[in-house]
Amino acid sequence: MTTTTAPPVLAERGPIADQPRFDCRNAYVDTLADLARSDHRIVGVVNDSVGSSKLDAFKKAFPDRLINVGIAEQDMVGVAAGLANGGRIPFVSAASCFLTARALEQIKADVSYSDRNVKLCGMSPGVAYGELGPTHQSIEDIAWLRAIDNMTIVVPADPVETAAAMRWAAATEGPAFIRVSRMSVPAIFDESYTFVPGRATTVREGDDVTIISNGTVLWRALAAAEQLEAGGVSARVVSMPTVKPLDVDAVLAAARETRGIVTAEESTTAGGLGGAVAETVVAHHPTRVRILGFDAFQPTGSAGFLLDRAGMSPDGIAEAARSLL
Amino acid sequence: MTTTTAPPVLAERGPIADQPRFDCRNAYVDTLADLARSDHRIVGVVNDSVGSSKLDAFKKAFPDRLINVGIAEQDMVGVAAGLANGGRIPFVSAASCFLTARALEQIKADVSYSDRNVKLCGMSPGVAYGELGPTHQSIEDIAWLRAIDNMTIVVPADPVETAAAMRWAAATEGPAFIRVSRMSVPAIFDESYTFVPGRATTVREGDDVTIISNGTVLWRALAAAEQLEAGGVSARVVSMPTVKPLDVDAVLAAARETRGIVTAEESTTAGGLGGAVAETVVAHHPTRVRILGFDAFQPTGSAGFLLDRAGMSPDGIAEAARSLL
Amino acid sequence: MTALAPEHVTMPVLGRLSPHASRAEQVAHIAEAARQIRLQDLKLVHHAGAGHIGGDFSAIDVLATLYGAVLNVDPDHPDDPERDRFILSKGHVAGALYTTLAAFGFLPVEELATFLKPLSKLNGHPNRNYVRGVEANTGPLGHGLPIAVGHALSAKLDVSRRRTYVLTGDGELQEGSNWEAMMAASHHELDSLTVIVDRNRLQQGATTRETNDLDPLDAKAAAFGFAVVEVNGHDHGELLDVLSAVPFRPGKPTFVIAHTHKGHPISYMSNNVAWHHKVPDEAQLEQALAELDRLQAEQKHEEVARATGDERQR
Amino acid sequence: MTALAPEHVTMPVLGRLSPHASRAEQVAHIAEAARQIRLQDLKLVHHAGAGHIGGDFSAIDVLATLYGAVLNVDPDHPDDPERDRFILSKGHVAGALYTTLAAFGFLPVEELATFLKPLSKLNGHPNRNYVRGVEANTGPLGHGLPIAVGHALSAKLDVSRRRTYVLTGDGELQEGSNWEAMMAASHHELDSLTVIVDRNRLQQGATTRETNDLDPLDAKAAAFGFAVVEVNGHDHGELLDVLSAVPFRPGKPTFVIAHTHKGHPISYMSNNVAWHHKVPDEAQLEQALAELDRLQAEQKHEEVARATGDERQR
Ligand SMILES: Cc1ncc(C[n+]2csc(CCOP(=O)(O)OP(=O)(O)O)c2C)c(N)n1
Ligand SMILES: Cc1ncc(C[n+]2csc(CCOP(=O)(O)OP(=O)(O)O)c2C)c(N)n1
Ligand SMILES: [Mg+2]
Ligand SMILES: [Mg+2]
Repeated sequence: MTTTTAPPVLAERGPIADQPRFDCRNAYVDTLADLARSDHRIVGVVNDSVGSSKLDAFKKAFPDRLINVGIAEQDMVGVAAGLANGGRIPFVSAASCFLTARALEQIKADVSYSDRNVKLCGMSPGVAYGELGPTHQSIEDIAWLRAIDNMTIVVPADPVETAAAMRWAAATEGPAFIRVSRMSVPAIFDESYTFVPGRATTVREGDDVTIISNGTVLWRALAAAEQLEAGGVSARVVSMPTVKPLDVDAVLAAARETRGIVTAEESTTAGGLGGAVAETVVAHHPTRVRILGFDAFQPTGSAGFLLDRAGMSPDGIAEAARSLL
Repeated sequence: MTTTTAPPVLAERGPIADQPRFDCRNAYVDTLADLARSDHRIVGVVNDSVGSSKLDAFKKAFPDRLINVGIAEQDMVGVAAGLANGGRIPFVSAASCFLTARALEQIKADVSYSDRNVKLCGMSPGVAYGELGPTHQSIEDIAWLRAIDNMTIVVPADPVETAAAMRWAAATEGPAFIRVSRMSVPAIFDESYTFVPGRATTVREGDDVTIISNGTVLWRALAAAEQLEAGGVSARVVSMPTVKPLDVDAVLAAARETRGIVTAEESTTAGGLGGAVAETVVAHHPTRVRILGFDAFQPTGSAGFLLDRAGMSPDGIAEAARSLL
Repeated sequence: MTALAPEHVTMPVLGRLSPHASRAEQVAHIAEAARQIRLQDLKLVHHAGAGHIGGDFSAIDVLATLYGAVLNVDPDHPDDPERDRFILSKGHVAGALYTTLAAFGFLPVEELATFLKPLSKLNGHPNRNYVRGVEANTGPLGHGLPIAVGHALSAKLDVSRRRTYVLTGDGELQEGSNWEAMMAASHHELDSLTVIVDRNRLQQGATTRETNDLDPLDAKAAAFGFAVVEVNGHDHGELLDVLSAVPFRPGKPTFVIAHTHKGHPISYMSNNVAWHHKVPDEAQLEQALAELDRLQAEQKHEEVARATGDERQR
Repeated sequence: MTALAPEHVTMPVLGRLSPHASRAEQVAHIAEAARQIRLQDLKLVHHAGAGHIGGDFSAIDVLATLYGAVLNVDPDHPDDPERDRFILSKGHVAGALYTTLAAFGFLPVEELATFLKPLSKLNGHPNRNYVRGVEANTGPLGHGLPIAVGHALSAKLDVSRRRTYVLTGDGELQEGSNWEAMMAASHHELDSLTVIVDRNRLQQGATTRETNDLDPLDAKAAAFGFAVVEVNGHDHGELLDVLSAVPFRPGKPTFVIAHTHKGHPISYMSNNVAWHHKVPDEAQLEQALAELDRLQAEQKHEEVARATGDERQR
């Protein structure tokens, strides 16, 4: 299932770290408004946080179609399930920490098990709220949702992928969770990119070692690969936007064709993308995997600071890759 | 950290499947009453379900010390955190599905992150409520809690281990989660057993292949090993009551000393004990692992039926082990 | 106890009366439906060896009234977007719901014989993907009301006249999610929403009063912006009148406190917390079936007497 | 904007008056504490470039009253089992709490200079493992009240006279967990529990009325079994009188609706939802500091006038 062409946009540009950065929430709200214009079924559902989900413009354009339930996440997800019962396509926007922790049983029962056409958008996930502490850091969301049946989990890496994932979700019946990052990221994909759930993209070829990543960490993986290349190491970078279902073929190709895998994500080291990759390789082709992520509640600090500190600076990722050679 | 002596009680008896079976909830309530008699700080906290937690006797003995908050799991865990603030040691007893799904943010924030001395007892976990459907089946609880920092997760295999884990939890400051099974299981350990968190026990020696298991599936793993021995295969059975922290040494010994690992648990295949073992071996000693568990919402059926159906009958586990040779 | 088998499933399919039937005819039809549902449900629980008979029997009169004469639903078009929605929030009484759906043609009556069997579509809590007419997969308490609010919002957005009904337990109202939903319902002025509370004053382990008192429940609901109505939850006439007359206050959702007894009307079950999920044995089954028959005879007698009395008074 | 540095931390440690101080002396002490806390908090938020100044300023008078004269807590024995407990449920105003704790000796004032810095103990929501005097790690809304109920239950079990106070936002009361806890609190007759609601009628994005109306809040709390009291949440005298007189009805927990303004008393912030988590720029900082000084002068003036008036009337 893996596409093997690197996105053209990457080839022509300089170092990824030097590219301009974008807040994916803008792509999120623009796409949502666009979808809403062409499909009257689409509605937004929020828990007070209109502003932090950047939904003010959407609210202005569709005042009736942004449903604010107040600070009540359980009700928010139940209401979304009921809206879906009534034929609507709700995009639930809430800080990922509260959406997933507070409404987990509603996600399991009312959305996944009930197979409702609800799109859960986890805003400002991972350590985006770094200074606000562990209660607001949403590093567990991926592991939590991965344990639940019937839930596609998407972690887009840039604005283009965020928009593409949303368009796919709007067009596809069934439960989905999309992480919408707050931390600015460089553009990785160009407009030719098509999102296919469960499909990885090799964003950089390489055959010594593979880095599998997604979300806000993908550009860091690319920067690590640039460094590694300078040091004579050929690192493959696999973009894995869909954590569930995982692109098993892409993982096994990496396991077979390179000497080891580094996974790098803005998530816990227990049960996230790294866990999914580990479960896959031990089943079919045991390989060394270095799982980068957060292994504990994180201290105070900016998202970038915390990612670097956890070994996910470009240097840190490159070092992890080298340790596998 | 691994003890290598098989529990003596096992050696002298016939096939494990023929042994009398016990409901661990009885050991649970007896131990709780016993602890409460000697330590006035111990209290119970429940969400209406006094009977299904078998706490009627406890309630009779300590009417003031069984706090029933009503059907309100978020409040239940918050109240437990507040009781701990006031110097009490609350044992929260609730169906594991509701305790973990409904109160996950309270578990994360009020217990784990706040480092409160609260003992969470997940009653009737896994597929114990098989006929009641996925909403009542608690197959995700282990994966959910494993993603949260500062939470010891214990899945006892029999009444002796249930009691031992509770005594350890009562004596040790800090958050803990103990799964208390409803499905009857044969006794595996005798009174000489001591529970040490993070320590596995080799309950059967073997060097061809290893089965790592816990909870209601451990006796099935032992039965599988009996079968395998009859077929000339020497299977090691490692009891791993503590899913977190994992006994890394025991896992790596199995990876080094045998030809592959089967994990078998009453839990999801994504992110549970199997996931923890996979994450461990890929980091240090890549090995084949067959992860047995539930890979989807389960249909209606008794717990035994569902375990068998998911490949965790003694036959099924033995077959998985043979596939690694 | 024999295992549940096809011969234990004997209920006739009742269907709906013509909308032109008189109120008295409707009430009689609902009463007969409720009786048939109770007879069948007893056998299901007895033979399957599990179920929540207490809560079933406290809710069956409400269910029979809704499906028998109130809801705009049609078993031939179960997915009609303009249908009314009924959400059983107290999902543990799935047995009562399945039997009701079968009585009114949504579920083949024969399929009731698979209740709680391995791989059955009829597990202990309803699954909409398996059973026509089920609107939400409930079971964990406190989920139905938020879902109902979501549906009522969709109806409002669609400028549709379809209504939303949700039945909750009373113990269930201890879940805060309900109060979140009620606040949102009144804020959005969802007067097409009707919440029916099965006010049997018992929960799983004890009375609501002993556990976590809900009284004054009317004042709570009123303070959360609902128009509150109280009815005898076993009186089909009262239920029919109230449930078809909603909303009572334009712009306000309705909160119907249906006073009921768990296990009603079986003498040894009624208002007895032990029967939350106890299973009647052979003798208890026979007694319950006999009591239902005796009650029917008494009611007929009373009706005749009342009719005669009515005539005399004229 | 310069980064937060030690020179921005200038607040004196105020401590408590002797319990023999007159009410007027206590009120004056609280007023001065509140003023100092506001001055310091403004600088923290301005220089750190983040914080929730609107909610801080709406709560500071309550915080200053509790720590200044009501709570039985002692910075020298922060773990005394018999201390009163104060739980800040609206954890996003951690800046106000840290500053208050520093003003009353729980936290070295200098440490305020680390607010929101990398690896600081003072993150955007309080952590009890790092900061003496913090009773619960809050931040997600709707957690404090259940914890407070748990502590009040522990006091009841201990037959202790220690009290429990919890401060919630008003928008926060949309979380159902609060209503679960309130039901349990009144069921268990926890009259040592006092819930204070910071009733500023604004939440993150809009007014409570626009979002999900809470009114009639007094009727809601009363129906949930609380004794309800309303106070001006910026009047230190009223706050002192009410918060030290609880409980008002034996056997009932107390619900204090403290009417406040987000951003009070700064002209450009007060009652303006934009200031939920906006950061004052240099000019706004100067203006706010100046307004606080002017207000102090005016209040002194008024007091003198009142005192003079009082004398004339005699
Ligand atoms: C979230 C949740 N917690 C606990 C339960 C277990 N449970 C099933 S039924 C029940 C009692 C319900 O009482 P009530 O709502 O009064 O229903 P009824 O009396 O009509 O049976 C409980 C606690 C559950 N199903 N869901
Ligand atoms: C569970 C949860 N949902 C959402 C938020 C985000 N949030 C932080 S403050 C706030 C508004 C709070 O309003 P209110 O309780 O009225 O507090 P105040 O006006 O005093 O700031 C929101 C929605 C949160 N912290 N927790
Ligand atoms: Mg009830
Ligand atoms: Mg407010």
